[in-house]
Amino acid sequence: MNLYTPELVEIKDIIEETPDIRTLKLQFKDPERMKNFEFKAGQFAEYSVFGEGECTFCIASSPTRPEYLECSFKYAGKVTNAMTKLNIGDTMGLRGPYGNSFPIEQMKGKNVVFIAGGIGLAPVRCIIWNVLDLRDQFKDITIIYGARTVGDLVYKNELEDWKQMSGVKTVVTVDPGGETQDWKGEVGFVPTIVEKVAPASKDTVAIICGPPIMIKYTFPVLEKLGFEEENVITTLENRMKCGLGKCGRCNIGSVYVCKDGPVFSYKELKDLPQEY
Amino acid sequence: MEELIISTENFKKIVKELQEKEFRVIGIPEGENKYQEITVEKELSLNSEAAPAGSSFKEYFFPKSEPIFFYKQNNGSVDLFDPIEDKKGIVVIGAKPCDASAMPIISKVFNWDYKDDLFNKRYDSSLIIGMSCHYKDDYCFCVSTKGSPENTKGSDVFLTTLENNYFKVATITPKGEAFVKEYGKHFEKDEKKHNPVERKEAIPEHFNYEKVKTWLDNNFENKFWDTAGEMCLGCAQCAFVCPTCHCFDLVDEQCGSCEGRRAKNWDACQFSLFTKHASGHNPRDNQEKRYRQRISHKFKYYMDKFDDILCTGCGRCARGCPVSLDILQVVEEINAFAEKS
Amino acid sequence: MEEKFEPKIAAFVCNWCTYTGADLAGTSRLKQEANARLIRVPCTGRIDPVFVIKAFENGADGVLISGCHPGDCHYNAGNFHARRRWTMFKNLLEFVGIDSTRLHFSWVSASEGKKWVSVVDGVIDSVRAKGPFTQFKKLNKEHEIPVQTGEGVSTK
Amino acid sequence: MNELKQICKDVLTEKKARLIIGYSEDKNKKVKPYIARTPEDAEKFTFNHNAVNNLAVYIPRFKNHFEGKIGIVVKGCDLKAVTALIQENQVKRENLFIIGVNCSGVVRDTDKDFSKDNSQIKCKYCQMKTPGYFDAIAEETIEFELTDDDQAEMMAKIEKMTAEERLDFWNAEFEKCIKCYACRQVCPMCYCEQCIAEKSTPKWIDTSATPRGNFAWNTIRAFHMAGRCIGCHECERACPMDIPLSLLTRKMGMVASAEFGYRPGMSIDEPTLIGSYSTSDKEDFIK
Repeated sequence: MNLYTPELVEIKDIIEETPDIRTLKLQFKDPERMKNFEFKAGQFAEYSVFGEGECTFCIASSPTRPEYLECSFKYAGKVTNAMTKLNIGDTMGLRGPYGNSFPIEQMKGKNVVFIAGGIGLAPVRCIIWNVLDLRDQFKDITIIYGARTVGDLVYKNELEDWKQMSGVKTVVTVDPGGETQDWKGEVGFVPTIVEKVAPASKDTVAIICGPPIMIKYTFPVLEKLGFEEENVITTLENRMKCGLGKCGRCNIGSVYVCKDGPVFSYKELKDLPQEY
Repeated sequence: MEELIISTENFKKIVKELQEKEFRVIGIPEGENKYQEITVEKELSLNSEAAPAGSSFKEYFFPKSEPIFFYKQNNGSVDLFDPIEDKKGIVVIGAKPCDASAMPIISKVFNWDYKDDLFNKRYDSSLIIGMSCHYKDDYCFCVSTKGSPENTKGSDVFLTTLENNYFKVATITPKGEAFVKEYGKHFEKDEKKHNPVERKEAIPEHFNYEKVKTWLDNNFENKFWDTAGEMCLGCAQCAFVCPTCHCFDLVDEQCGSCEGRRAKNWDACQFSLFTKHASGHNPRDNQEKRYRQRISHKFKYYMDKFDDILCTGCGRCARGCPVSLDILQVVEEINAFAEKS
Repeated sequence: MEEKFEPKIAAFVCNWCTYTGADLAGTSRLKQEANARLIRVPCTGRIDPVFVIKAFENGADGVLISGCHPGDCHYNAGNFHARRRWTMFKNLLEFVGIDSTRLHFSWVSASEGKKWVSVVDGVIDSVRAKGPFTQFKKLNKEHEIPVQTGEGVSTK
Repeated sequence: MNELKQICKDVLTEKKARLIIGYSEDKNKKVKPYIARTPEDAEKFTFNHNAVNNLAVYIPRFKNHFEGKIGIVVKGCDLKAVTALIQENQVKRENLFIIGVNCSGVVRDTDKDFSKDNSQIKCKYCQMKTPGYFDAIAEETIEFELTDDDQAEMMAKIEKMTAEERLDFWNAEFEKCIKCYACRQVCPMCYCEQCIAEKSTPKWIDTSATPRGNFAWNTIRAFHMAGRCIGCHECERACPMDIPLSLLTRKMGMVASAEFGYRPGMSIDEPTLIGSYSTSDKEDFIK
């Protein structure tokens, strides 16, 4: 056992979110470990498929629901494709939690705006449930989520739950051309919808995650709405291997994304060299 | 502690005793230019005039490929097995200051926050006997990276060359003292007052690392980078022979259909796929950006994070480079820019 | 009785001729040793020399590559390209130390069930005479699970 | 040497090429590849016995059909690599401004001076002291005495070994490999965007520098040089662990010329060996 050896987890449930996105419900094989496994929303873990390798995803479930660990992933590389062949009851490896987390303490007592695009909803979902489980400690909450097409929307049933919740304004959009006949939600790219919803920026924290193009066009919108750069927070997706600051792969300038991130404020991101 | 000296012959006796006590003795044998395990037929030679070896001895602490665990599938579940630990302690004899001083530098990254026990198991139980250096060529610049030909950093025992191949013994760390005490019978007092062998030529100061760092602090977008690494072909020879480069890759390898291992291998930021995402996006998509990363990591990022230069000025990467891309000349150019501004 | 060495043969066979030839040998109940594991590929032109090395890495003692006779190729030129490629690769492997007792090539058409049986038996005998390829299997030593015996490491 | 500089300056001033890949000498007298984009840059060009690099390796990276021609300084042997790249449709002849150089032999060990014992083996067989075709030519050849071919007797020694001895010999050599891929990056014929060694689904060649991974890598690299390697010996020169790599590629060259009478990089429009076939190829080894 050394620091790179993963712990064994078992797949308890598999949810096919979209044709190329899947959510796994994982449980440590050692029930003792399951009880004392603590993590904060925003931290990531290294998921191993033995014989294929490891891949890096945030833990998509909230720390307030410790019975399971969930992770959602898109079929992209070698390990994720191997994960599509796993079924319920199979064994995987998990190493973590690593990295820093969303600043939930400073967010308390403020309004919170969640903006996500496509699979980017996974890293934001853990903080959404975390906030909703401590609902009274926050002012009003807005969730703006967009995907390319209706079929690409992730956590469909949870989106419905959030819509029914009082005190939570949920706006779901699809890119133009992605809507179906009976689609009742918004149609438009996420930045335009954020402009349309125009959440109040006073005393508000915005958490944003999605494809780089969406982030690039949403930051100026938030600036126009009056959000300060420290209050706009994102989680960065960089190539990682060890996840604990040794293998020298995930650096942006002097910062290791796996140790000083993956959660950064927009202000911190602007000081970093533009190499991510 | 009274001045102690030792002759090369006595050192060979120590080597035999060490090997009997299950130590792996690493050194540069007669007529060769590579650190390797000293055996009966490969006699140890302590020649301080020799050029730095082709590659450093980091591979004995941070191997080019080492197993992390072995796995075996059995009907749905997986069993993990630990690799066999190499119980033998490592003793490096005759390490040049530019190689020995690299060990504490990389020990910092392997020991901040999480402890890399694969590295520590070898490094903590090891002993490094450094030796003063009398070599100089156009690629040596240890003096500019907080080092010098008599730098004792990283050595437990340090030998200074005296005439008719005697060595003055200086113990640097408690481990060194324990070693000299344990093998005391091979050391003698310096009655005949051998005088030390002088260096023929001092190594000049090529650049000031503080100025280089300040230039690197705010010149990330400088167009100097478009041509500095232009000729680099993206092989990893410079990183793999370098005593301070420590980046690695974790990769799974199958052996048969249901068994295999996960290995920790050497990797390098010069490779094109080092930072490539599964989505295809690559933050460093050309060789110029990768070469900027190499220089910045050595002369800025590592100082920001660990307050150490990730380079000991041994010049190996420049000597071996297939396209003679000389790190010293690149850093000297940066130093010139820094002095101008 | 000392356990007789049973060679493991990896046979890369082309789907249109040799595979059907082997099928014919089976349907006509021809007696044949079962050491050859057939790997069906669309054409011999698809066989990449890295397959051969992977076969040896995974424990094969011998490799047989067989396909359509020149001119019969379903894709017209697959076996011509393959022939040229094999000439180069056969010589390289011999130069590196895997000689022609372990690497065999043959043309077997869909109607030559008997020839397939004699080719396979010939390969098996040649490899059996040569014995297990322990020299190559030693390359796997760093990938095999070390057995935690008291005195040192002995792989399974 | 100033004749070469003059030619390059004219090419750059008259915009016949947007850049020229050539050799320059640094303050340690080490000759290395260098790119000139303006006539002033061309001042640094040089050529002597130390110009060992095969500059054709930079063509796939700097070629760009839209921005126009690129110039390249070539010795006779380097030109064979350029020809082989043209044969394999990596670059068009009209997109290259070829500045030939009459070569009088290059060193084997760049730290020592050029002499009988310190010259490349390829120079011994060189019939192309003047490059076969070019757009401009510089330098004059000076006759020189050649080293004896110590590789030939090494090849003979290996051929005489039994299969087991050969496998042991090569496994001992491949054991030293540290997978730095200098042999691949320095080779002009290795221009694949993603090398087979970097393919991960499935993992054909292990990335670990273990005996198994090293054997597969070095054997497959040598095979991918079958009928393509023009014998510039850069792979062996670049290898930090001094593995005799050019023995493998030389074997491939010998088999290509013995079996098919084919020599790579000799003429632009000749079809490549592995890319073509003939119905009358020998097949004595096929049962």
